[in-house]
This record gives sequence, C-alpha cells and structure tokens, in this order.
Amino acid sequence: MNFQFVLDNLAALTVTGLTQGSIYALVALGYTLVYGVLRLINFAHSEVFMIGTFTTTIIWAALGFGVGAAAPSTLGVLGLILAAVLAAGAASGATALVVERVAYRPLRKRNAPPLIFLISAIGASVALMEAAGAITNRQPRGMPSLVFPKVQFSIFGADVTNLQLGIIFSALLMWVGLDTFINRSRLGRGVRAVAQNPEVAALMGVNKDRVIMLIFILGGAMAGAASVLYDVKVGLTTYSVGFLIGIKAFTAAVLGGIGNLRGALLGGLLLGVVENYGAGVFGNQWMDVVAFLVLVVVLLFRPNGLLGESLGRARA
Amino acid sequence: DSKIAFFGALTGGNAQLGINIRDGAKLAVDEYNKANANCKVTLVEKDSAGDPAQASGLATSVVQDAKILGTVGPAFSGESKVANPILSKEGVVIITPSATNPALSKQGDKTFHRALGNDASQGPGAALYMKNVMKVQKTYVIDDASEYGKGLADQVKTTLAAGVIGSGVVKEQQTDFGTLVQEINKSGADSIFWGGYLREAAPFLKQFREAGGKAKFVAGDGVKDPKFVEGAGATAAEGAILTCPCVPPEKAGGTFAADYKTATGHEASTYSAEAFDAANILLQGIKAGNTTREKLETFVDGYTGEGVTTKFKFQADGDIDPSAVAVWAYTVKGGQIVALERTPTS
Amino acid sequence: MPEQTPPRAMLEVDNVTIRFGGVVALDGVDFVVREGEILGLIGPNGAGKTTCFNAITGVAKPTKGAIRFNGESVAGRKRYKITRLGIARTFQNIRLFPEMTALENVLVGADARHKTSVVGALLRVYRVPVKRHELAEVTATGGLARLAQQARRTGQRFFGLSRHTLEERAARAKATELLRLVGIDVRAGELARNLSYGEQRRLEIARALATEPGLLCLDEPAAGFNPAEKEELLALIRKIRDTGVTVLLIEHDMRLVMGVTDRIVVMEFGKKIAEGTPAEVRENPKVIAAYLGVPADAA
Amino acid sequence: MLLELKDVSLAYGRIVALHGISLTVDEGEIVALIGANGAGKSTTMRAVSGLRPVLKGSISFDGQDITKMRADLRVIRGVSQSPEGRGIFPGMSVRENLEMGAYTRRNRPEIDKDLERVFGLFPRLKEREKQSGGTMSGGEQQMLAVGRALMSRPKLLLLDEPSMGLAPMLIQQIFDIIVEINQQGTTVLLVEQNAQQALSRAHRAYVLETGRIVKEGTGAELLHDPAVKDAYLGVA
Amino acid sequence: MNALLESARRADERRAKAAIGIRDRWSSLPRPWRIAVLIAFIALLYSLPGLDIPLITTPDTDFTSVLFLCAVYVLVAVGLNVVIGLAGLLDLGYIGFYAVGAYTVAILGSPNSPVVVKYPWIVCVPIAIAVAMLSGVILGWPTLRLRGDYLAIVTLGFGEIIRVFALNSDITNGNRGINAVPTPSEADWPSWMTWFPTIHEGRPVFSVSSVIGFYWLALTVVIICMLGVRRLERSRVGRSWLAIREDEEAAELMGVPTFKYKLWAFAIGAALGGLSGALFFSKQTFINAQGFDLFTSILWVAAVVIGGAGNQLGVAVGAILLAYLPERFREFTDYRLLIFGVALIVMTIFRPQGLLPSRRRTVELEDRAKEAPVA
Ligand SMILES: Nc1ncnc2c1ncn2[C@@H]1O[C@H](COP(=O)(O)OP(=O)(O)OP(=O)(O)O)[C@@H](O)[C@H]1O
Ligand SMILES: Nc1ncnc2c1ncn2[C@@H]1O[C@H](COP(=O)(O)OP(=O)(O)OP(=O)(O)O)[C@@H](O)[C@H]1O
Ligand SMILES: CC(C)C[C@H](N)C(=O)O
Ligand SMILES: [Mg+2]
Ligand SMILES: [Mg+2]
Repeated sequence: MNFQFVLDNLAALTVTGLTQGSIYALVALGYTLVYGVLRLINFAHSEVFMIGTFTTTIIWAALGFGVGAAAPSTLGVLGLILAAVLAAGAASGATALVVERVAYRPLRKRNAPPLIFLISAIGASVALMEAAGAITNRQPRGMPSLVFPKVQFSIFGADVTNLQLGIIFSALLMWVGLDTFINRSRLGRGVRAVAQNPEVAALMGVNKDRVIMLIFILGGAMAGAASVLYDVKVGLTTYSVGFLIGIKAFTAAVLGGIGNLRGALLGGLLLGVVENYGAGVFGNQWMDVVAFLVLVVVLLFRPNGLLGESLGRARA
Repeated sequence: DSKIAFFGALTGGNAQLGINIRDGAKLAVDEYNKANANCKVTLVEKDSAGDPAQASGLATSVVQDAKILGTVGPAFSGESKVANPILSKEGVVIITPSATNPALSKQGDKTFHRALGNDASQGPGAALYMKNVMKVQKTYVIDDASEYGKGLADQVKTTLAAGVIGSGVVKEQQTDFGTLVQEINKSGADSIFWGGYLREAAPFLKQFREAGGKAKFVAGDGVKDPKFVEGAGATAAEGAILTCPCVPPEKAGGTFAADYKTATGHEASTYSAEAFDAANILLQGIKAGNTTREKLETFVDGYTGEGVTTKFKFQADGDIDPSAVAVWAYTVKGGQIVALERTPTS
Repeated sequence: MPEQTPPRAMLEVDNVTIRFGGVVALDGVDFVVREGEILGLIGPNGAGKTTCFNAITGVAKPTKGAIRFNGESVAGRKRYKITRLGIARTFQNIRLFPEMTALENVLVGADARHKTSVVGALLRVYRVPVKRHELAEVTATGGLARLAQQARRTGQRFFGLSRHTLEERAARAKATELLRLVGIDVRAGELARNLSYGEQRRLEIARALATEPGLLCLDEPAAGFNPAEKEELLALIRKIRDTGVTVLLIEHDMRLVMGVTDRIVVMEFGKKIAEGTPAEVRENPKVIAAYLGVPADAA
Repeated sequence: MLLELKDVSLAYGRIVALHGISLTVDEGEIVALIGANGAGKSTTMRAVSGLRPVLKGSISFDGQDITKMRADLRVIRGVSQSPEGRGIFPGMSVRENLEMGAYTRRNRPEIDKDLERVFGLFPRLKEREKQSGGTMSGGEQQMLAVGRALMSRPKLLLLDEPSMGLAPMLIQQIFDIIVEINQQGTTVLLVEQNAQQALSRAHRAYVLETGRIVKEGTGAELLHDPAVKDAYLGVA
Repeated sequence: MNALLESARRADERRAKAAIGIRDRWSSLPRPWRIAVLIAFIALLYSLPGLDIPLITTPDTDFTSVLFLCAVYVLVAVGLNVVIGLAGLLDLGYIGFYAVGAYTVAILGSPNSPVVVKYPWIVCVPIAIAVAMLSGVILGWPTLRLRGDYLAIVTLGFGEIIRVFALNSDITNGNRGINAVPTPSEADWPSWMTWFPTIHEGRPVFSVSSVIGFYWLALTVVIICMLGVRRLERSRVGRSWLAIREDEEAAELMGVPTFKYKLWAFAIGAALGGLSGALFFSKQTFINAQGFDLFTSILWVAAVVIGGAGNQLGVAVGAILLAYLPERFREFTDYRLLIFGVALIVMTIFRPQGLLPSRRRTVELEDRAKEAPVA
C-alpha cells in the first residue's frame, strides 16, 4: 500500500481521474436514459460505444489520417475531432437505434417481462461484439497520435495537459446540452412521463415509440462522442473495448442515481477519480475492485445512489 | 499412421507467437511425409488460445487419442504447467520449442523436454545486457502476472537488484495504461523491463511514447515478433530491445529460412526453427520404429543430434544441455526486428 | 356476553406524529381500538388516515409518539413481526400477488403461522404421527399402482408424516374456508390478476385473515363497489367481527360506515377532531363542516 | 355524433371482457356507463382511449375511424382520459403532472389560465404544487387525475370513476364540476359506481352487464327503472 | 418479411401449446408410471458415455468430458435458478460463488498452493460448500436490502472483485494459478463401483483419461440437488419466494420475513455455485482467474432465462445447450459466440417464456402478450 504516493500526487491523480471519469460519464448517460425509461440495463450500450471507436479510426483514415500519418496542425486536429464526433455520434446513435428496433421493440410489442429484455440485450451485445471481432480478426486497431499532450498549466502541483482539458471540457459541454434538453424541453418532459408510467403517458399524448427512439439516439450519440475522446486518449481500440468501459459506466450511473442525468455526471467523475486514487494506493491491478467497493459502500448509505433517481422513480 | 500434436495458441491476441511455432512444426512434418510417403505422420493442431484454463481439456483430448505419440509444445509456460502433468502421466512425449519458465522442468513430468534455454538464462541475460551494454541505472519492471511474464520479470529483478526502482502489474487484455504510464513517468525511470506477451506490450508502449515517455523499453521473447512492432507503431517501437533464448532464424542451419519462406509465404519468426527441430526429433524417433509412447520417450531421452538451431541433448529433468543455451539480444530498427548479439547469461 | 365488562384496549395509538418534510401528516393522534369492536376512521382526503395505517403496520415510522398492540410496542419491529403479532391489513390501492392463484395468495398469509423452517422444508425429517383416517388412501384396484399406494400407506403408518406436509394440508383447508367466507371460493384456482376489481378486494381480505390477526385494518374496502356490493361487504365485515376479529375501517361511504361501525374516529389535517358512536359523530357540527357536508347521509 | 362504438369486442388474454358493444356519444352530451364490478366499464374506456386493442368492431371519433389509431394520436384528436387507478406520475411534482395534461398544447398563456382554473377547483393541489405526485393521498391523487385530464382541453373527456376515494363533500363538488365543464362545451363519457349521482347528471346512460350493453336510456329514465334501481342503486 | 416472422411465431406458439399438452398428459400418468419412466431416463443419463450416439457425440472433444461439463453447468443453473427463477433476485456475478468454491478446494487441497495444509478431496468439498454459502450470506447481508435492479450491478461487482482478487492475490497464486487441485481418490469411491466394466481398463476411476467417474459423480450430485430444490419450491419456502418476487412490501406485510428468505435463496444459490465450482476444478486439476470472467457469468443468466427460469427442467436444458453446443460445433469457433448472440435475440422474440417454461410463466406471458397496447 502506498498512501504516500497518493498524497504526494493527489492533484495529478485527480486530474487524470477526472479525464477518465468524463468518458465514463458520457457513456453513463446512455445507460441512465435507457434505464430510466425502460428499466432495462442496455447491455448493448457498451458495443454502441465500441462501434464509435472504430468509426473514428475509419473516418480518420478516410480523411487521410491513417496509421503512420504525421500530426496535423491545430486547426486540422479540431477539424478531425469534429468530423469524428459527428461520424461516431451518428454511427453510435444509429447502432443504438438498430438495437432498439431489432432487439427491444419486438419484445415491447409483446409486453415481455424485464428479464427477457435483459437477455435480448445480452444477445445484442454479444452479437455486436463478436461481429466486430470477426471483422477485425480480433486484432486491436491502432490509430495515429492526434494530440500530443502538452502541459498547459499546473494547479496544486498537477500538470494539466491540453488533452486532459479538452476531454473534460468536451464532456461537460455535451452533458450540459443533454441535461438542458431533457429538463427543459417538452420532449424531455415526455421522456420523463414515459419513464414513470408509459400507459398514462400515452393518454397525455406522448408518442412512446418516438420517445424511446429519441433516448436511444441521444444515448448512442453521447457514447459516440465519448468514443472519440477515448480514441484520442488511448489511441487503440479492439472489438471488446466496450465491455469494461460499459460496466464502469453503468456502475457510474448507479453510483450517481440511475435515471438521473446529473447523477451520471457526478457518478462518472467520482468513479474516475476514486478508482485512480485506489490504483495509486493499492496498485493498478486493484483499480476495478476499488471501483466496485465504492459502489457498494455508497449504495449501503444511499440506496438510490448519490443524487437519487429522478427520471423514473418507482413506478406507481 | 502415427500422429504428433501441436499445442499452443492459434487464436487470440498472442496467436502469432503460436502460429510461428505451428508453421515450423508443419514444415518438418510436410518434409517428412514427402520423404516417407509410405508411412505418413499427421500433425494434429490443438489451439489453446494461450489460455491455461483451456489447457487441461485439450491435454485430455490429446492423451485420449492413442495415436498421438508426442507434442510440439505446449507453447506457453502457463498452459504447459497445466498440460504437462496430464500429458506426462499418460506418457505422451513433450518437446516444447518455446515454453521458457524454469519451473517447468522441476514439476516432475517425466516426458517433458525443452528444446531451448529457459528464463533462468534469459532473465539474467536481459538484465546483464541492460546493465552492461545499455548502461541503464533505474529500471521499472512490469509483468503480466502470467507464469512466463512474472517468472521472467522476477529473474530480471534478482539480477538487477538495486537497479529496480519500481514495478507494476498489467492485466491480460488490458488496453488502457494511463495510470501506469503516469506512475512510470513520475518515477524517473530510464528503462522499462517488460515481462509479458506482445498483446499488452504493443498498446502499452504506444501509449507510453505518446505520453512523452522516454525510458528505454526492454522485453523478452514474448514480445519478439513483427506483430508487436505493428501494434505499437514503428515510431514507438523504434529502439526497443528484445531478448530471446532463440537463434535468429536467418542464422539457422541448412536451408531452413528459405524453405520456410517458400512453404508459408512469410519470413520465419521467433521459435519457428526451434519448432522445426522439435518436430524433427519426434519424427526421427517414429521413423526409427518407435511407434508407442513408451518407445518414443526412451528414444528422445537418449537422443543426441544436430538440428538447424543447435545441438540437442536433454538432461534428466528435460532441460537442454547447458552448452546449447544461447540468449540473443535483438532491436527494432526501421520497423524491423534485427539481431544484435549474443548476451552473456551470467 | 362480553358487553358486560368494558372491553380491553387492543390497539393504542398514543400521541403519534408523522412528518414528511413540511407536511405534517399526523399531528399528535390519540385513539384506542377496543377488543371486539369495529372502529371507523374517517376524514377528508389527505387527513392522514392511510398514514395512520402505515404507522400501525410499520410501513411509516412515527416522528413522535407510540403505538402499542396488546400492550406491546410496535415501534422498531420488523413489519412481518408486526403481522405475526396479530395485525393485518388491506391496501387502498390493491396489492395482491398478481401471478399467484387466489388460493396461493391466501396460503402466503397462512404461512405467517407456520413453523416449518427452510431446512425443515428441505429435509422433512421432523415427523408427526398421523391418525388412521389421515393416512394415504389406497384407491388403485390392482397392479403396480396399488402396490405403490399400499407401500406409501404403510410408510406413513410407521414413520408418520412430516410436519411440513401436515401444515400444508391444514393451510389448504383453512384457505379454502376463508375464500368461502369472502365468497370467492369458486375462483380459488384463478390467477389474482384475472379477478375483477371487487373479487380482488375480497381476496385481499381473505389473505389478511389468513394471518390470523387479532386486528384487521381495512383501507377503503368498498371503493369501486356499487351499492348492492357494499351491502354484501357490510355483512361480511360483521361476519368477520363475529369470528372474534377486531376491525379498524377506513371508508368514505357513509352508509357503510354508519351501518357497520361501533364507534368512529374523525380526523382532519392530521388531527383527531371527533370521536364517538355513529349517531354522535353524525350530529357533530365540526364533522359536518369538515367532512360530511350539509345533509349527512341523504340516501 | 362525436363518438361511435360499433360491435366492439375486447379480451384480456383468454378472458373476453367486451362482447360486441355498440354505443354513441353526441356532441355536448354527458353519457354515463354504469354496471357491476367487472362488467367492462373500464375496458370500454380503454378501448376508446386506445390503451387496449380491440378484438373486433370499430370505433369512430369525430367522423374518423380510430379503431387502429395509437393512443397518443387520439389525444391530439381530442380524446382525454382520467384513468382508473389515477395513473399519477409519481416522480413529477403536482404542477408537472398537470402540465403533462397539456402536453399536446402549445399556447402558453392559455395553459397557464387552465392551470389557474384547476387550482381554483382543487385548492389542495395549489397548496401542494411542489409535492411529488406519488406521495399524495389517495383522494388527492384523484383530484390530480381529474385536474390533469381537464388540462388537455379535450373534445371528449373520459372519466373513469372520478369520485372513487373522495370524501363525501368532494363527491358532490366533482359532479358539479363535470356539469360545469360540460356546459362550457366538453363532451363527457363517465363511468361511475355512484350511479345515483351519475344518472341524475347524465343526459343519457348505458347499463353494462358482463361485457354486454343491457339497457340504455336517458339518465332520468334509468334512474327510475326498477331493475336498475334494484341492481345498482341499492335499496335503502 | 413481417408476415413470415408472424407465421413462424404462430407456429411456435402452437408448439408451446403442444408442450403444455404433453405436460398435462405427463402429470395425469399414475405415479408409479411416472417414477418408472423417470428411473429409465436417469439410467439412460448414466449410460450416455458408453452409448456413443452418432449425431450427438462430439467429434473433437472427449464426449464424456462434455457430459461432465454439461452436468456441472446444470448444477450451476439449478443454483442460479433458485436465486433468479424462484426468488427473483437478479444475480449477474454468480460466478463469484463458483470461484469461491473452486478456490477453496484448490487452496486447501493442492500441495502447490500457498497454504500448506493438504486436505483430501472429500474434506475439501464440504468446506468449499460452506465457505461459498458463507460468502453468499456476507454478500447478501448488506446488499439484499437494495432494490432489485441495484442488486444486479452489485452482484456484478462482487463477481468482478472475486476475479480480480484471484488474479492478484498471493493466496490464489495470482494469474499463475494453482495446479494439482485435489481429485476424489479411489479411497473416496465405493469399492463396488470398480466392478463396472467400463472403468475396468486398468485405469483409476478418477483420472484425466477416464472422466466417467467425474461424470457419474456430477450427475448424482445434480439429481440430489434438483430433488432438494424441488422440495423447497413446493413448500412454503417456494411460495414465499414467489410472493417476494411479486410484491415484496405486500409480502412482508403478510408476514413473510422477506429478508431472511432472500438471504436463504442467496445462500442456497451460493452453496450450489460453490459446489459446482469445486466439482469442475477437481476434474480440471488447474485453476486460475481465467475461468471466472463476468462474461461467463452473464451467459449463465442467459442460459437460465432462455431455458425457462423457474422450471428446473428448463434451466437444465438451457445449461446443457450452453455447455454442449460450443463443443459440438467447434469448427465454428470464430463465429459461435456471434451465432449465440443472434440466437439469444431470436429466442427472446419467438419464445420469451423460455424453452421449457414453468406453467405459471407460460400463462403469464401469453396474457401479457395479448395485453400489449395498440401498436
Ligand atoms: N411521503 C410523503 N411526502 C409528503 N407528503 C405526504 C407523504 N405521504 C403522505 N403525505 C401527505 O400526508 C397527508 C396524509 O395522507 P394520507 O394518505 O394519510 O391521507 P388519507 O387520509 O388516507 O386520505 P385519502 O382519503 O385521500 O386516502 C396527505 O396530505 C399527503 O399528501
Ligand atoms: N388487466 C386485466 N387482466 C385480465 N383481466 C382483466 C384485466 N382488467 C380487467 N379484466 C377483466 O375484464 C373484465 C372487465 O373488467 P373492467 O375493469 O372493465 O370492469 P369494470 O366494469 O371497470 O369494473 P370495476 O367497477 O370493478 O372497475 C373483468 O372480468 C376483469 O376481471
Ligand atoms: C512463445 C513464447 C513467447 C512463450 C514464452 N516463452 C512462454 O514461456 O510462455
Ligand atoms: Mg388513504
Ligand atoms: Mg373499472
């Protein structure tokens, strides 16, 4: 155990943790939205993220920025990232939508019980992952380095790089947009109504199918955006990349209070930071254990997550 | 109509390490069958994906096929530890061309043979090379907690002793090494020793270099394959030092390198030549009429002879005679892995 | 006849206050339920009646005050223990086990009085001797079947039956009896979800009775009933009381309340505002103003 | 004719709840449905609002066939329901619940005006504007459900037992409100166990028995029909 | 396309009805007949390894080993069914208990484990069951108070914690694992068993080359456990579980000690999980963290639900398919999980009630399907 290391590098560990946490948070939004409305752990969401990571490599290669390419100018970097966010967001959103159509909608039409949805979700997840595995030959796919971290400033002795800043900032930006949309817009209120009582929501004139499509697209797009950030940060992806991130993101969503967008953000950031501390204290290999222990402890004291549930709340 | 088996990874992230070996063995068998059309030998492939957990089932299936007299492999140390007792209990002759963990010859598996030096030589070899040739002072040692990786890393640690300033563990199939990279950079290490396989080494090194890490990268045979360079990217991999208790294939005797190229369409890589030799020992035994497991075992135990890599003679515990052990250092240069020199092992 | 001596207080609600944030749902409520009576609890919407039930059955924790059942405090007890103490309830919004049959619903209630443990149900080694007429019957006329049945009977002669089996038998008999009491025995095998609203309400009562309560709390049992059905319900409640169960009744239908209760407690804004016999309460101007409206019980 | 059901049948699983019922509701009317528990009153409402698909038969509204139309589209056409069991959104505040009633409307000032009107009708709701719907008492939720149905300014208002769980004084009031909004131009289809009240306020009424319509007539007619009296009004 | 799907679905519904018909006929058979048929069936199961049935026998792997794997998976499914199917607790980290059982045997029995004691197999297994059960209680005590969906993620976390612990701890020998996990020795096996000709080939009963002993052992354990669980199911215990699944609060208010019963379900499930882990790795003789990934755990849940949660025969079928199909179709190695995933989706759409659902579920699902709102 190495508490000294953590104490000495608290600020630095926090910054890296926040960076990782931002990605968790964005992915967590997709879980939280779907869970909030359908009470379904959308296992396939991790694959929605995975599709995003590959889309990024493909779009970059298409734009002439393949493996071995030299780093472009700042403007070029921004352009590439923007293109990737659009492409990955679209691809991930579309994947999420397809999953909804193929794996969930038929079940909804038959009014299947929740456990069945879960199995279908698992099926969709496995199928997507393995399809990607078969296509990529299960080989990881690398991509050129886009952003070389440069220290921008330091706070409390922590060097903050442009990469970290960019990731945290973009994640926050996207979260704010989504949160405003759900809480302020009429459609957002429709989402919450369907979450709480789908039948009565229909009686209020809410188009349930449209709402569900919407949350899948929004959640998917967020995961797509997260996948770009991940790619820029890690520079490598494989067909199974989603599994762990997915589990972590779902944990983050539960930690913050599932069905609660603010909770997803808080949970994501917190999870990123705490597991980073944990890794510092106990060693890298214990990182996941720390993450789950934090979850259990939090749930023991706050059984509905840190901020409680909000989209859904117990159905009447 | 006897059979011998290849036992190792043909799928998964480290598949290339197994494929090199399979192709070497296959070349030997094909050549043998061409020369002895009247009594052919079949090569059975047992794909373990490099996963020890699958090894016991595969080993069982090997022993149950009474036609299988011997194996080339198991290729990795982890799977060997599981499979060897099973194979050996039923008398299947084992010649591994690659599993280098020293403890494998101490398990009491009577049919075990190792056609090359082990990590008790490779570890010190790598460490001495770092100390004496590269002149590094502060080494960060990383292992993947596998039988092979941890074993090798421990050997290196012992030899470097005070030169080790930190250590870390990576997980199998880990892809994101952010925290580890940060810790290494914080530690001020001038070199990294990697005890593990290429599947994790490639993305690690890539991320390490991207994050501005300057430390020199040294790793063992588990990383020595072009797939590593490809995965890490030629820029990141440039200058990495890789050790291996294997002979550079181009230095192998006879026409091996050329034959391999014609047969498979690509260059021979790590352990292809050793596998070729291992298979040939078994094939010679079979040709000499040793078509039961017991007889073949006696034959291999008493075998002496020259292969394309070295001169073979096995000790009682199955390890190769110390005189035949050679550890080489390689480096990545211009995207290619090239041999540097033999390194002393003590 | 019990009327001679004043009946004992079975349930005492003693100065109970419950707050939810800013809302004071119960504000120092005091009343007792006497053994053997039917007590009505009435009041405007949101007066705190259901909250009162929740406090009695352990669903809501009082901020202040005490609730005693047969002299024992209910506070801090697990809910199932309160039930085993002898308090059972029905719900304002029906809460049956929808995918279980009517009979099974009642059996769950009956289990509250069973002694078989998990290990007991698994091993079934706790044996109880059985009387001759309870032995397995030999019905088959011949062949293997008859032999098997005879073997069974002999086995039971010597080893008795497990307590589990006996309890299970007794519970079924009791459950059928209760379903008959509430008038839905013909629907015993139907899933609860498929029963009509009125049948579900009756099933809730049967299930609650199966726990062998001393006190039965009914929360608006007549909601959604038409007048004729209410008439039947009134008779049923009387019948239940006559089997020795004390009844606490929340209801908005005045004809029912006035017709069946012995005494009434009236609440408003979380406070008790009146208490007395139906006749007294009906005439109480405070109650008329707060709850009944101008012509009390016109119909 | 605003609403017309022709020979409508509907089943839950294996249980047939409606056996080919036909009924009509004219513009401006209050029509009551009465019947015993399980007669199929709520089921009829669900068929009209589109919560359950019909097995056979047709439903038309405002001259248009809506038999197969999705429930939310029917709302846009002007059908609004206060469902049995109230159907409050438990996690939304009282105010948000009411606003959900106006989901299909866009005219903000009008909505605010209606909100004030509902608050005027049920002051308790105004008091508890911020309380979440799920924690309201049974009767309070009933007020909320009725108020919410009013918020959509429907052409046809479906009320399923609006008086259930309400205190006697409020029952009186709720029927007054029904008459009032009807006079302001809303057509009402009303299901009630409180047949006395319902029949005395309704223009016309239907009697349902085990999924079939067995009687129809004006409210006054049925109120004095001895069979109806016997079965549904209770003999005092 | 849609019409096609629709007609396929209808055909399937007909088949489901037919299945119920068979079941009705089965339960109307006189009891002695049922028992006789059952005994014959069990005898068939015991003799499967020797029968060598053409299409069924696996081409690439030893058939008896596959049968053994099937038996272990069935045991897993029986245990998981108590937790998911009967008590309605979604446990995604069930593999954690499997691991605990397996590691207990390995650590206590292997001469190569860091703990020096070397107990015989017959001693290790009961301890393993107890330890697994205890771990179930320890996990359940704090977490079973959580609402259902939260339990899923917490159990998932538990499974992962166990795996990472096994991967990194010294007592488990880290990723390198422990070999020479104890095997039931001949001393543990009744002597009259050696009379069976099939095991008379001069080899010990429990050895890598003669798996039949392991298979018979596992099969026997499975049968005993299934009978035990059936007893629980048909008692107040099963009824209480069902009530909890339906409406926990109402159940508690009707006098069901919900927490206690949930804990029991968890503990029983954990014990069975531990037992199956212990059995499997006694044959495997080697154990490391690899065998305990979450993915497998999730697949188990899928097998249970697809087989028909709540019905023991159903979950057994699900488990057997999960164990058997990949071995039977080894040639599709690269695609088998892909096929599996697609199959899961297709299955849920066509047979949401599972392959062999409990009667209760069949009715429930049929009703639900017909109550779906207007499209
Ligand atoms: N969790 C809560 N949070 C806030 N207020 C609550 C909560 N639960 C109940 N209340 C309030 O407490 C008051 C009492 O509610 P209760 O359900 O006991 O009323 P009631 O007398 O049963 O009314 P009804 O006849 O309408 O069923 C109500 O005003 C209700 O809104
Ligand atoms: N969800 C359901 N599942 C199965 N059967 C149902 C369901 N809802 C209603 N039924 C059945 O349909 C029939 C009609 O029910 P419905 O709810 O329409 O009656 P109702 O006239 O509204 O009665 P109440 O006065 O009790 O509300 C009843 O027999 C009932 O048991
Ligand atoms: C193929 C080689 C890289 C195997 C490695 N030497 C091991 O012992 O596992
Ligand atoms: Mg109430
Ligand atoms: Mg109704």
